Amino acid sequence: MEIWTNILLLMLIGPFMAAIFGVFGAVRAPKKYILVSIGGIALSLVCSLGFLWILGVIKPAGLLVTQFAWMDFAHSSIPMSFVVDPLSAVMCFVVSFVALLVFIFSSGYMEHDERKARYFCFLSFFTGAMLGTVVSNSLLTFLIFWEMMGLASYLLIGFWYQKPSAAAAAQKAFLTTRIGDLGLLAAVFFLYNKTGTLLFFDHGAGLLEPAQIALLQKAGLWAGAGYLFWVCLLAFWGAVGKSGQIPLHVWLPDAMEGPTPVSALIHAATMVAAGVFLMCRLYPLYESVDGLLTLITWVGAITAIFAGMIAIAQSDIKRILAYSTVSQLGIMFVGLGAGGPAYAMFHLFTHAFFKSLLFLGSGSVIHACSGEQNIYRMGGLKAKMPKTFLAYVIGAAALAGIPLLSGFWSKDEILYRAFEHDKLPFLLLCATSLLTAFYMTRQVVLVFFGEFRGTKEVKHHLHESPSLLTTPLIVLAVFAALAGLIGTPWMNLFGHFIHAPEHEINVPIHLLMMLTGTALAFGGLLLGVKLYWNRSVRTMADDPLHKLLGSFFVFLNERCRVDELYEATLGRFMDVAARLSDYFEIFLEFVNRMVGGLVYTLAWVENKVLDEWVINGIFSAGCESARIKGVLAAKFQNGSLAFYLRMMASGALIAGIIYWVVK
Amino acid sequence: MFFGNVKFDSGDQIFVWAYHWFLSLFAAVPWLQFALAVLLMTVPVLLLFPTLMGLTTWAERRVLARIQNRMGPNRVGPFGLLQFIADGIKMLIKEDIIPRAADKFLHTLAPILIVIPPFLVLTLLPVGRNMTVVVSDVGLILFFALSGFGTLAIFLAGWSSRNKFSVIGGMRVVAQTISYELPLILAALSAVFVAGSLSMVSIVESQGGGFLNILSWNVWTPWGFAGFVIFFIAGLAEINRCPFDIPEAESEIVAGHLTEYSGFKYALFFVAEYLSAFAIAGLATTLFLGGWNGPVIGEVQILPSWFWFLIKMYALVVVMIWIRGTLPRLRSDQLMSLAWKFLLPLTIVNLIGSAIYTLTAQAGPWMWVAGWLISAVLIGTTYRVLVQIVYTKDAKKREYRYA
Amino acid sequence: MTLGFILIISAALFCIGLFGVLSRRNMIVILFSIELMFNAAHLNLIAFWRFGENPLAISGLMFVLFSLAISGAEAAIGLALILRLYRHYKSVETQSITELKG
Amino acid sequence: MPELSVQLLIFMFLGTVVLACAIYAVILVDLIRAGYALIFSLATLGGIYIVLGNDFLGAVQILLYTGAIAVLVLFVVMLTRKSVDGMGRAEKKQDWIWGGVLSGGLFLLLFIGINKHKDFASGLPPIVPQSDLTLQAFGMAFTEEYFVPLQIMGVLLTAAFIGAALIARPEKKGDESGKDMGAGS
Repeated sequence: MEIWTNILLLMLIGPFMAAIFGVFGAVRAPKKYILVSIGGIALSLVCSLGFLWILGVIKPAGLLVTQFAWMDFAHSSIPMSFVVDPLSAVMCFVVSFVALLVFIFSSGYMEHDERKARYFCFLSFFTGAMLGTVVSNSLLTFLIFWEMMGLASYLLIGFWYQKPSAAAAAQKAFLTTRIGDLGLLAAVFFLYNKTGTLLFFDHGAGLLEPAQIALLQKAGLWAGAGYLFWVCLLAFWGAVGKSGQIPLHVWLPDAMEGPTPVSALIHAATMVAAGVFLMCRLYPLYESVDGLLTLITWVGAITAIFAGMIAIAQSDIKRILAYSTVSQLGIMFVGLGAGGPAYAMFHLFTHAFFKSLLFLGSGSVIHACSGEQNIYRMGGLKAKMPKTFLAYVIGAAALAGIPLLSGFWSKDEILYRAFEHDKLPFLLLCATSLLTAFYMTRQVVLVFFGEFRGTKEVKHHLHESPSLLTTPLIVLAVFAALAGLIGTPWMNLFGHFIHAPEHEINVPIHLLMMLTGTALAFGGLLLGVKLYWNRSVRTMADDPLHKLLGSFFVFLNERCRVDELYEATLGRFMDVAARLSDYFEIFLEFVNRMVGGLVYTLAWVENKVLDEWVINGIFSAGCESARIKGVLAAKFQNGSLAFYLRMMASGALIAGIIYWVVK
Repeated sequence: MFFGNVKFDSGDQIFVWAYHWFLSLFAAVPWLQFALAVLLMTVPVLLLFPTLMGLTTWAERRVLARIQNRMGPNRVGPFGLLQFIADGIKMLIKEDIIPRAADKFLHTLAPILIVIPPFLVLTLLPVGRNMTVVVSDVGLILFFALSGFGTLAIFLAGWSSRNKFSVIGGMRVVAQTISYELPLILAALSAVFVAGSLSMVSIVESQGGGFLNILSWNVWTPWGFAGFVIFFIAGLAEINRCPFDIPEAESEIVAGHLTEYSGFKYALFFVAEYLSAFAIAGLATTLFLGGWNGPVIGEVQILPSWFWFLIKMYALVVVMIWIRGTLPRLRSDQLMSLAWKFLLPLTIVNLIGSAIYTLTAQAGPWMWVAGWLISAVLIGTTYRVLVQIVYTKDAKKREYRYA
Repeated sequence: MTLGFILIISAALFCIGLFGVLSRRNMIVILFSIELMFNAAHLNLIAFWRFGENPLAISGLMFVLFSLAISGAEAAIGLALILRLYRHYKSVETQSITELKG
Repeated sequence: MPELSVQLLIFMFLGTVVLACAIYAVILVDLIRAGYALIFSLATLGGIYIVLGNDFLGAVQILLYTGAIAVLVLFVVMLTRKSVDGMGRAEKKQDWIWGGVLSGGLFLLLFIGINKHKDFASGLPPIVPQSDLTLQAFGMAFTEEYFVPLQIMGVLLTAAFIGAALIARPEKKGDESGKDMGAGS
């Protein structure tokens, strides 16, 4: 076993052991336990740095694969396998780095919560699962860790389960992502059915290697498209669910019911990006199918503009960020569809820093405002919390794409690729950039400038957060500002690191595109400043945008009524389906009953008995207790077990007789 | 020759060759031979064990009397040896009372049902070399399966009497059996691991050889010793012997399921109880004490194999009597906690220990020593830890609420 | 002894079980009857194994073993449910539990 | 005239006991008696398995039904006895007729079918299964081919028994929410 395998196991063991410690008796000493869990994550971070070093210096663009025997059956076996390539190494670093900072932040943020041991246990569990997902070399292990992430997300969204909204949000998140996971599961089955392996890389026999892809491409047509097309579509459906793309984006904004650091780690930086990661991982498959990448681009672009539009009309500080996350994930999908893994991963990389920074910053703000989340009731916090303000502004600027900050570089690349690929998604992305800059300006202005608009009590308590909360913010701010420099068009270290050498990538320095990006960012900024500067916006009616857009603003504020739409369509559909099956059942019962009557007539030939029993036996006997209703149907569903059983047995008997007669 | 190829060795095979010789006389009439074979198989079982049982009642009374500084029965026959015949006659001529409220059919059925399983079970035991009535490859499972009937019969006796004490006794029997069947079977499984067979004959044969034909007995290994003790304790509970005679605790519920029984039916319950004691003692002998393996010097077996089996079995029965004279009865909850908290974990660890031992024993002498030590340490530590966990809390303070 | 003979016994056992399910109203007896039907199926499988060519082809017997485990679980769950229902309705008759009527 | 072997005699005896006890199990009013009849019937069925040459399954059958299921049945009957004692016979005449006609019809169908089928008239095959080899085959199957199903079965049983224990647990005093459901009918 090579040394890197040990490093890998160490990286996984850190958080998982912390989670296991949390299960057994961490409640007794929560403070010590928090240190233990932070130590576990730090271990993971060190290991992931080790991987970056191995892949960057010792063995550039290498592919490290290890394999353990796992399930051996009589005729086949499923190994447990892990892979470390540049893709997963970068992702490991992002996950463990952000997780470490979030853990430190949480230790301050959750200090007064009674159940903080449980919180850290869940969070460690999540981090372990996420790292496992990233380094999986088998779709089965990938799926297992993927589901574990889903579970952790469910547990953490519903962490404050005493709030009904949190419990509902947790259920919504779990069920919605399940709808997506079903697609991924089906994709796994289909892939295994055709290839007999679930490994990504397996010395030329893995799913992502040319031999199997060629096999899959030859696998025949179904409903007008290739086998591979359907498989990839199913897997994309899984990614759509996890990454909150249209139409499964509804869970992500609701997931903000969880503690804010959780939103920062899981619902902004890492887990929701796992869908993008899955697409990047399976990119060789997608590359070899016609049309799917275009579909991904379109889904991403539509999600980006759609979520961006909703974000401008929200009043909850975290909800704005949540829709911004959905929007940015859409941009990542555009990058993947139009360019390739390097672009999507680069935006994922930078986004992880500035979005977790923004979430943690909003957590700090909420902490200071005694739990208030409505931006209409904030304002003027700049003076009270300077460190948070500084970090937040850097994060917002990075997200808005202000030049030289990290978001600018990554978004610029994607804009360029989209422009090359297709014009309409490009225009949508431009509009999204404008909106992004606009809503971030709106938020920063409403939260940090002007005068405070909340209650006096809250104002009295306003304070800068303790250093335990601000230190992670500052570290993240540094990264949010500078992380983009490793992927500038002049020196694209990141792109070269991610891509295999044969895929030489080359983003030409396209000044016009950069100027477009800059213009959009500053345009949004100026628009925001013009509308909101020195305005006292206390309610939604006061909002200048409301005056500008009228009822459309309300529509956006109500999140385009997607939930209501689902309620009205899917919910209604379920009702109708239930009713239809009800009728069908009644019909079946009726047939059964008639057949049962037939048996009776055969059995009781005497006339008198026949009369008595046809009337008594078929229509009312056996269900005396049933209330006689006017509706015929009610008589068939009389709730009497004996009656149902008799009908079943008569049916079986009739079937047997028919079988004999026909034979 | 008479003996054919059967080796004559200190009367070891005397019954076997007698059986074959007798049957060979009727070789011309197959059906008669078959019927005689069935008779020759069953009649000894039906004679030997009830006789032993009668002697045991005498022995139990004498031994208990010695323990309690009394004389015990000493009038009928030499040393009172014929006491059990007098008792039997007394039981037979006593009035048979059936309570008016009782379910008469079931009340009569119960004592009949209860004597059947012990007899069936005894036929499965290898009494001597080539002396097993029913040779089955799944003898051990059959043993436990058939002995399960006894519990049902006792429950039936308790329920059909329509007496509060009887019903409570019946319920207690069921609860007790469920708790103790698990450690019993798991302890027996450790011997199955090593022999690699569920057949009792194979288990006994796997314990042959070694120094003096003694040192290969399972009881000399750590897991075997622990398994033997656990098996014996669980067996005591299984057959409701002291100190686990909670179902018929005289001081609490008169006589439990026996309350409404008298005369010969009552005697049948006693027959069943003693026969089950023999069965459990015999099974413990088979599984852990080497069965019919006895000391061999050179080529000569000192005493016949069946004799060794009976001696070991009877020694265990005497230990049961001894325990009865020494230990007080447990409370119901103590019994449960002993079974579930103490014996069950210990048997599971014991099973692991025997697995380790079995794997290492195949790998060579040094590995064998290592396996021996590992399983000893494993089981010993578990025992110590369990004692610490389960019994230190009780030892501190006791409150007698109803004392 | 022919295969048909055993199959007829098994069919009779099954039909006795069916009779119990259809005609008794006591849920405990219905559970008994279901056990009988289960065991009729087991008897069938074992008979086919015995009359098959290869005694070492034990797929059918594995069915029996797994089915035994399932029927054990089913009995446990079923009896627990009956106990629960009895606590609710103070009755174990099927006729007294008709909540599902339309 | 069929050959009357000892085996057939034993088989017929056991079969009669099985069927008779089964009939008792479904028609007796007294549930304790019915339960005992069921247990005898199924344990005797284990005897039939042994006669058919499968000692292992026979022993398992007896162990399962006299050990585990018997205790469950008896306890549940005892615990629900209040209703059983005062009940008498709840079944009406038409219940018996329904059951009799349907199950009788099915039996007739099966009887004719089995008798018609040529393959089912064959006698016992010459190869007598050796129970030790069968047992070995079981062991191999459990550790290799059926390993995963066995594990799944273990999980299932654990879940089922924990579930059963949870369901059967007495309701807490405060938990009266389900009480008025029974009044509906």
